[in-house]
Amino acid sequence: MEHFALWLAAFLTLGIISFLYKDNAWYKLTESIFIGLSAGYWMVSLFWDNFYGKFWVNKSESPYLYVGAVLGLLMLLRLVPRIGWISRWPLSFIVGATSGLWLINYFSSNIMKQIEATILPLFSAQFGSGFDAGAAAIIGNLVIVTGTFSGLVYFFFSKEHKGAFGRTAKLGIWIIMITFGASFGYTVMSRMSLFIGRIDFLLSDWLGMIL
Amino acid sequence: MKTIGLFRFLPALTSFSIAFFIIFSPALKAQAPDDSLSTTSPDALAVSIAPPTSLVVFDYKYDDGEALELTWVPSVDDLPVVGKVTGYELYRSDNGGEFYKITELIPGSNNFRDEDLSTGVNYVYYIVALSADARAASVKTEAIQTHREWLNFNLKYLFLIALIISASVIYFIETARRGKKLFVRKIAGLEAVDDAIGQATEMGRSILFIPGINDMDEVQTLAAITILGRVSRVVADYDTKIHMPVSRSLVMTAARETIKASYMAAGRPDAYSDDMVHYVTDEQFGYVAAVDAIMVREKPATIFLLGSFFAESLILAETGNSVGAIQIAGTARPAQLPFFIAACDFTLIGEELFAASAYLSGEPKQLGSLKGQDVGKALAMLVILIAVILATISEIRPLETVRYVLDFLIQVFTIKT
Amino acid sequence: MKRNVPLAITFIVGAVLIFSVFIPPMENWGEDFTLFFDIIAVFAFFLGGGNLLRVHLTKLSRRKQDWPYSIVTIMGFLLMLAAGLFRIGNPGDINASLTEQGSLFQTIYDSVFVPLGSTMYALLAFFVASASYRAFRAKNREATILLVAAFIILLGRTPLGTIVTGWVPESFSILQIPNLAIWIMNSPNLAGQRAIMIGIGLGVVSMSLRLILGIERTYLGGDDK
Amino acid sequence: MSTRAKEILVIIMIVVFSLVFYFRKIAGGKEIIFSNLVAWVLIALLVLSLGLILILTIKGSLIGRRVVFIYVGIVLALPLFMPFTQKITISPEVRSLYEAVEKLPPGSKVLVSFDYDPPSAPELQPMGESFIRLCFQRDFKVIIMGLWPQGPQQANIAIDKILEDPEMQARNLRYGEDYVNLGYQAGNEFVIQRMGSSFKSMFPSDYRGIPYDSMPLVRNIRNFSNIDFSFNLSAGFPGSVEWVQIAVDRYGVELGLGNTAVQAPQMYTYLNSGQVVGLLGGMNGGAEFELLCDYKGKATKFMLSQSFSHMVIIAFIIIGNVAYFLGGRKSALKDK
Repeated sequence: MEHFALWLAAFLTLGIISFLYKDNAWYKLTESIFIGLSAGYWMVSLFWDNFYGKFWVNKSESPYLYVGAVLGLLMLLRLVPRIGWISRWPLSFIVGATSGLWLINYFSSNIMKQIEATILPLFSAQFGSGFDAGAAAIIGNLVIVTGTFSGLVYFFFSKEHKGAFGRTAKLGIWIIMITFGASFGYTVMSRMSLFIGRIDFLLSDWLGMIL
Repeated sequence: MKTIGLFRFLPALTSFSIAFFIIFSPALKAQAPDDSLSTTSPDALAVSIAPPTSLVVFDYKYDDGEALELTWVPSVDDLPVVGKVTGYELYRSDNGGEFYKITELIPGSNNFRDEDLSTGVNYVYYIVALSADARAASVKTEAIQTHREWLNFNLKYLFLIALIISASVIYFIETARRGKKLFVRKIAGLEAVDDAIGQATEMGRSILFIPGINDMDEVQTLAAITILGRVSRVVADYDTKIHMPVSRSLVMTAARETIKASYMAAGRPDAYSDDMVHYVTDEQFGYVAAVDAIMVREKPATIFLLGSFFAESLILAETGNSVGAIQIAGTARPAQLPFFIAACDFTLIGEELFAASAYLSGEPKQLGSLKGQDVGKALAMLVILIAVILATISEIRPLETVRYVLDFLIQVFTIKT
Repeated sequence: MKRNVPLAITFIVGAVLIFSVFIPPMENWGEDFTLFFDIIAVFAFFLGGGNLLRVHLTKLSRRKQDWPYSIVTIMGFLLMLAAGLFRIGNPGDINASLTEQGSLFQTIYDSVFVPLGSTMYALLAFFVASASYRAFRAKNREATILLVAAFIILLGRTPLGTIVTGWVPESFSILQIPNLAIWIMNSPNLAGQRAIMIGIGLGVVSMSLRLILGIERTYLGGDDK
Repeated sequence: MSTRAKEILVIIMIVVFSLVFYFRKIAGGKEIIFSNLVAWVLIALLVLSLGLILILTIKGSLIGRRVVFIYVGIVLALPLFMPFTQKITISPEVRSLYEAVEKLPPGSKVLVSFDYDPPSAPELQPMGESFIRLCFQRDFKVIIMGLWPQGPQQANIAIDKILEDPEMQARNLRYGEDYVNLGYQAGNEFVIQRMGSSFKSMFPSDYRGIPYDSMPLVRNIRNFSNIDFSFNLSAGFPGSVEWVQIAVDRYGVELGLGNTAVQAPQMYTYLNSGQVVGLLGGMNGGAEFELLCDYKGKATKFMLSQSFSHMVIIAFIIIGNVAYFLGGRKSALKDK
């Protein structure tokens, strides 16, 4: 059994990797296994965690949960062509609730908090002296403030990017490009270690070529 | 085009909220814990550690009458690292009943918020300091009840600023609806949509639309669905094939509804089929495995990757790139944007994703909302500018008025919980 | 009826949830919504799972290209349902924990899901490389900036970075590549992130308002009154 | 030979190859290490072939993405067989961690928290192995726990690996006396908080169900005041930040950290303020620590792969730019 599990895992691992060469029968088989099993897995989890765990167990204690169940049943009316349009009701419920809920959430976490964090002094005695500490901190704060400012200018929709405004917007997109370049370069290492982990499985756990 | 009736509620809604705010504004001042009820006296028992003192209980402000706040001065034997106190136990009695332990606390703690209480019950507390071999109890507090508030004044600035920005969005929607022309700059990724679909039509290949891997309770998915509405309208006009594998059942339902609507609006309801949208699996990488395969097998001419993406962003975008498709991507997840920038032809960065459907619709009132957003940006920039200048001044020369204004600004943008 | 009722539902639910944040007796309504949502999602899965079966059964019955793989998918789906819903292959009975060690459900998860998921994830190592090769080219000023930032960070993470700028004196240590990489992460990178995040916040506010007010209603079917 | 035939040949080769090595493993075959000569020849070939690609690119023929893939695969796998290790300079934060552990007297009780799951294992597992190994070498008592469900499993993998070593077997380490694995406890940072008053309240039994009080090692350990040193391996939340804020700031625990490369930069503030005694960041950190412990573990090996892959990516970026500038800056640079 242990041998079988090891070979199965290796078979599936190589099947996925083979996609890098091209789409092939091995990958198709692996993919079909993955889709079938995972869809089943999620259905089971949804049923036990959400329907049983959140609704069935608590329904007598919190009768308002029936609202959710009724909306869910209305969703199934799609299967009846003549009154299928009723399924738009739960849909519009979800759209309304998602919009309402996230409006304030994003407002506080993305707007208020970020503005608060950008209120920085451009100079402070605490920065220390010397080029390495003092200047780096002053330049750092200056970059954060002007970068955030010009980045916002870039996102302006209702004003053409011309003249001084256009130049600020240009600075903004440069700052954003530095952000993207930096985050990209930063993640390379962890992506590489992901595959090192798989190689380690194949060469060490499976074939015992390395320790 | 006539607007719907609901829209007329708006002015009323706005004035209602303002009135709400003004009427209750006297309560703004009543923030101090004015109903503190107890004082202290040294504990009578002789023990090897000193008890906590000054235990005070007061109603937690702005809740549904569910919480009380307790503060105390820790035992004098409670010192970091060398202190004798190993922790605290907090006891409570409900309506004169027996005292029971409600929580254990770590050394150095001096406050606790007792939650899940009910209104109309008298609560009494005391706290015990623990050491390895001794206990020392504080005096009991006097009985207190929780109080229910109807408005949360901790969030008054959040409310005010949200109101200003929402009002500006609505104002510009109204202005545009009345026919005032508003300028909106070009967004490259969206200008390309028509061409990209056109090219797919010419080549006789399909369009792949991936709405992210989150469900309908994520705003980015909503944004993707609204964009789908515009894209599928063009698709219906051009009679191109659209293919949309999804990873959530609800997204499948919403997407079908959306595409169907577009085909109807284009006057070709018969050309629509439910098979355009199909469910694959909820599992993140299982879905990715399937979509990658679809890209390679179908070789779509155009791929839209719009919505909420995680690590799969680059797997999908690179595979799409390798089959030579024109890719238009967009997400509001900053960590994934670099990968789209690297592998796609056009990328909608954050805010542009949410603006896309308004932009593509070309309807004045939709475009008006974009102008409203800009007011928000201008406001944010103004605040940053003023506050940074003030912060710098007060670092160089501590002036009281500057400090005062700065503290106020910081307070406005700090959200209390 | 077909259009106005949904619009009204969206408006009322959205507006109520916005205001509930400010009204303590209603502050938990948002959480209740997520409960409703979870329950609706279960019902919706009958549509999704049903669709999956339908797609593959059609493929099978019409002997479309690659139809044998559809058998695998359908079998896998049914196997998981049997193991999960009816607890087949679980050492305990129907009441035993689903994820109990040694149960068929958990065994499949450990020996099939984990290698599949982590290998798919690990493909990123290759795609990161091919994307860097193709995209990091100094095509224009923006691309050059992107390239330089990525290059410095990459160098800062290899021994090469230390060697290249090791000669820079300590008082200018910020110019040594590993330190410069940290500075880029903490300053310009942060600024860009903030601008993007504030923009996203405003975008969400504006789009949510359009949806709640019924200006944006492409998701609701057309004009079939 | 047709493509089809070649493909079948490759698959047959893979099957034969894997069968051969699998039976070799079962028969007790040892690890494979190239000789110095072979390794240098391979590196030379690698560099030469990259140079060739550069020349080809200059001449105007671009390489496709599959070539890039092959290079990534090769540079990630080959270094694992190479006899030499990368020259590693030890950074101060790694040295200070090692020195803090060195100072502890034999018999010290060390708490190790495994707060990560398998995807982060390539980076963190080697750290866990070398740290626990060092503890055993110095006769410390090791108490293992996890704030992530899969953490304690990773710890068991590490312990099994360590105990394979004859040197460690000779020490005759006993479960319950020399080391214990308390298992996983749900509750994130609150677990640490409650452990401040009582370990037992959070871990009434170990991961196998052995009661806390029946294990001689922990029987007398009440809370953090009985612990001499703590080490936390973390890949996110809950993890290092929570350990610093609660265990260090409130209970004065002496703490060392092992972090993924992505998370490590955020920890420098704690290092500078002295809240943590040392930090191992990413594979570099793990490799540096292995060097100090005089133990050639996986981090040292993986490190070589890591650096090779970065170099190759940098090389391909350069090749890409050469292609772009020499190709008359044509925009049509799509592969295939």
